Amino acid sequence: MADIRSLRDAVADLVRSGDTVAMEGFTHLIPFAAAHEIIRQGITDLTLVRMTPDVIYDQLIGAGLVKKLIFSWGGNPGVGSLHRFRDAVENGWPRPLELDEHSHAGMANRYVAGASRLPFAVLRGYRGSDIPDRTDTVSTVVCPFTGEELAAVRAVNPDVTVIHAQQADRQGNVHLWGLTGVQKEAALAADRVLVTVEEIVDELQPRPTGITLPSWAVTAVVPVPDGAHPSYASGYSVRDNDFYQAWDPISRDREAFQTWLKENIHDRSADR
Amino acid sequence: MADIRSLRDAVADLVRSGDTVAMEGFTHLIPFAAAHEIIRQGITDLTLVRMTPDVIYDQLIGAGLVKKLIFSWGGNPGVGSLHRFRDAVENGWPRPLELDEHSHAGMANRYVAGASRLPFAVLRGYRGSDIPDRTDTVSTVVCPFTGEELAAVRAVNPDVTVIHAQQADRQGNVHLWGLTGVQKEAALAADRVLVTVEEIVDELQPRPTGITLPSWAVTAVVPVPDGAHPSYASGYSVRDNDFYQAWDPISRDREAFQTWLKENIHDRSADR
Amino acid sequence: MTTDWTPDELMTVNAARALAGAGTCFVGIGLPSTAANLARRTHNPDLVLIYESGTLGSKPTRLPLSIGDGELAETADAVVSVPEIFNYWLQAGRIDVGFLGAAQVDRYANINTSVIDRGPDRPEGRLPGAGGAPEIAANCGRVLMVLRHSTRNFVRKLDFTTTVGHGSGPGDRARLGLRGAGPTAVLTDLGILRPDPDTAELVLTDLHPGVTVEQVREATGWELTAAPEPAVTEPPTPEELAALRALKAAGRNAA
Amino acid sequence: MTTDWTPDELMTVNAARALAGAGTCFVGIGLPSTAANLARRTHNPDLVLIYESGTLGSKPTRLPLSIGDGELAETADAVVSVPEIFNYWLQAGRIDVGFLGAAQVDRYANINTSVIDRGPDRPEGRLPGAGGAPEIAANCGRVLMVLRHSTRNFVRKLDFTTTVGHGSGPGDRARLGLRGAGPTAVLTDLGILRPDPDTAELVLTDLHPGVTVEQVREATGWELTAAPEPAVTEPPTPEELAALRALKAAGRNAA
Repeated sequence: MADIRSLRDAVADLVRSGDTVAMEGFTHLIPFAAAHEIIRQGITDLTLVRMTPDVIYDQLIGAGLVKKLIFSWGGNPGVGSLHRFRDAVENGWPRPLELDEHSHAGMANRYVAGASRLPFAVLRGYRGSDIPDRTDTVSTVVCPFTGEELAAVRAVNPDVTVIHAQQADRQGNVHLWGLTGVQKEAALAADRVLVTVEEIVDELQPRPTGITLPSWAVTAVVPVPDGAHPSYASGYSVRDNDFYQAWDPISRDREAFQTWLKENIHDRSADR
Repeated sequence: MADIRSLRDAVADLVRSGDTVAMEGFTHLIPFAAAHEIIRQGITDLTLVRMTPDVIYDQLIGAGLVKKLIFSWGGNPGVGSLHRFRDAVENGWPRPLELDEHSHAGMANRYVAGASRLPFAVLRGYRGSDIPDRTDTVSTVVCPFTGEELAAVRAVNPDVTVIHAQQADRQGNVHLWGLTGVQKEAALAADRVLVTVEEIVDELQPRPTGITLPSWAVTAVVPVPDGAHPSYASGYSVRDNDFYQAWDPISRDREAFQTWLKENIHDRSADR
Repeated sequence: MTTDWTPDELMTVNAARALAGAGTCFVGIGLPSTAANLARRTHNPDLVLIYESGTLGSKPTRLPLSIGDGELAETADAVVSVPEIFNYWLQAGRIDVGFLGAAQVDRYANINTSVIDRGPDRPEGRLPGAGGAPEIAANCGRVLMVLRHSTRNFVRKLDFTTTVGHGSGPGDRARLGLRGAGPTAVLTDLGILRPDPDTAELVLTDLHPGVTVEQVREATGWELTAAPEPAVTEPPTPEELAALRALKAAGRNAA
Repeated sequence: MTTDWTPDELMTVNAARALAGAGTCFVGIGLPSTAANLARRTHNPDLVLIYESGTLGSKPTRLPLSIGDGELAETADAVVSVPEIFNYWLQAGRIDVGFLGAAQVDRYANINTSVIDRGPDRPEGRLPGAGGAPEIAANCGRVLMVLRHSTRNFVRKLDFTTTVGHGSGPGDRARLGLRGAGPTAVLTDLGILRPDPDTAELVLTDLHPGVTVEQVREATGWELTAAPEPAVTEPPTPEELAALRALKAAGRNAA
């Protein structure tokens, strides 16, 4: 059963240095507040998993907490590059970043295999691409019925998955709606599941397109209003596109980034 | 794009003798009216696919239209045996019935592979069971990453899938909710998709737990109020448990069944 | 001995009791569903019921006749697709207890629900088939079984192995790569059988009030071993009986 | 020649026109999304837009900045999970047109969006990566590409093959087991390239008004073949321009 906890305690308990951590949310419901708490607590040597690293991982990478990134598209959506990500890959600053790079279809199926507790998933993918040359998590299998060769991707099973949702009830059942991306799979693939929510409600009202994660499939729930900002929570907020655009000059410059980090993360407490 | 048609025309056009036909609905939303129209039209030599054959396939089998059944649990839920199914298997009456028998997990994954247009799916299943000895659609694959051996099931891709839903709009977009079983997979695995609906509405209002099949993934939509009876359509009707119980004595007896078939199917037109 | 309960009620009450401490239960329809719902109504109100029709956390107020009754969905915490329930929830090993019925069971708690051998001159008798059982027994933390006791059901040799319990004895589950402990109790209308920790063979460990070891042996198709001093199960409490009868009455009225 | 449109507008208008007759389009963010939304606002109002964030039939009233903007979900016919969009819809071959951007493209319309070789003394330059492109190009009925024309983008040899267009020439797609026709047009700010039916090599078939073959050759990193008499694309109509500018303004205002 999920405990309802503070962000500080939940992150300290569930996320550990050296962990493989997935923080999912496809543009929508990205768990920024939890990432900021990881930065404040200096939890490091992380292997991060995410289809679209987005600004959230640019921040963690720039903070020097990440040793490896498993991903499929690393840009600032609608804006351009993730400069902290590029600086780490191209220049090893502030530390070298190992990559395990996939296509979206491959990453989605790695989570599906993880949630299904299968060691791999099968897809029509990667054919003719150079991607498999650079990873040991893409291979092939032969269909035992037709003889056709297909791509196989290795399951991903994070130590902990962090997601943001709109609501939980007091028992820790979680409800999210709108674009729900790959969150169900990412959560069910993990050993521990931390969910930040916009609010705790007395009774969940299932919504169209909504998915419910029952309390017994969640480790901890943390109320964090606006915890997805500058991403958004459908029904609660809109995407702060200005922030995504403002991130470009901040992240281009190491000093500007470090100033931003100090002022906006380290000097702010997680007391919400 | 889905055409909105009469039941008679849609069945005549989409379902052909010799076809592989899936009529899905896990207790809920079973497309009985469409099955009855198949019986009236005498469309025969069918290979029927369904996780739980239920009374709907007992009727088609008893009517002599079925040469093969692909399934995973063939009982009258909550009541007992499917006697027409048993009579066909045990005594070849009114014709022999070839079986391809699976577990639920295997059948569900056969549909998933079919919907994904993959030739097979992988699962942890069938280990130690005698089921694989009697079918050529269960095999094994070895994980290229871990060396673990897993079960593989062959994709099922029906010529036509028939389902019943609560609503469609005038463009042929289909919405169903409540227990949605394996209907999405069964529909997307098929070449042609026939959907009977409780009603045509001006605008679909997505419901919690609901799934939408867009018009361009559907071949024909047919308004058939109560077209799932004696099964049910959540929001429109309740399961006619009395009918399921009454079916037991009807189906036990060949003559009683044939009388039922004449009076309730052949002598009634599909003019709704 | 005069009792005011039936053997079936004894069976169901004891099956419900076997869910003490369970968090989540994958429920087969029929006797398992009755027992699991009774457990929710008595000692385990927080028990999470999972049905293969795709419902997580169903809280029906009456006994469902079928596994897909509307109330299972309407009262559930979540409704998911049938592929999802099997892949993400059952196969992933998230369910504590699988609760199964059976047509034939052997001394290692293997199950046949597929076909019956009716002798050389007659065609095989047809049973419903596997349903969810093979993967429920493979992937739950432990498995409970509930069925009526007779030599027709408790057989020396299965005509067909639909679902593996303990295979041919100790170590077989591990060899086959099956998760969990497998069947830990078989609840019947005469008593309770449990696998011997060393041999994995089902042993009579509990008798229902008024039942003798000899009666159970007569109803079992193999040389049933009994514990040296089988326990006697507690009679149903008035609360248990009242809850069971209310559940069944509500189910009938709804039908 | 005085024009009241920009090269980018020419590119986008022609990219939108390339969706004539298309039923369903898997839309990449950025230029492809602008073009696909313009097509819906002009000649193809019934075009079904599919975004990899999981929306089927999105009808946004303004240009989404990102692929997961809320309006894409709110206006969609259906919202599904990301695994589902890739497995059941894209991989299954249900989508008519895949619409992609690119960082580098070669003469066979193969795409690099992963890394740039910056010479022996410098580390590789990092691009965003594959995203959905490899499977979009593999599984759609046909593929359109839209990108600005320069020798930096149109290269003799890719530094990395992220996504296969026509491989190393005719027959390669079939050999690799790729569905569909692959790239059928590359829309740029200078004109349109299409694969030669015999060689699968991209050929300059259309020039935008006022652009010369020589200009295009100078902006292309290989010896570009031009059709004997390249067509000249129709100038944007006032309606097209108005619709495009309204879309872009609405997108900016919403941001």
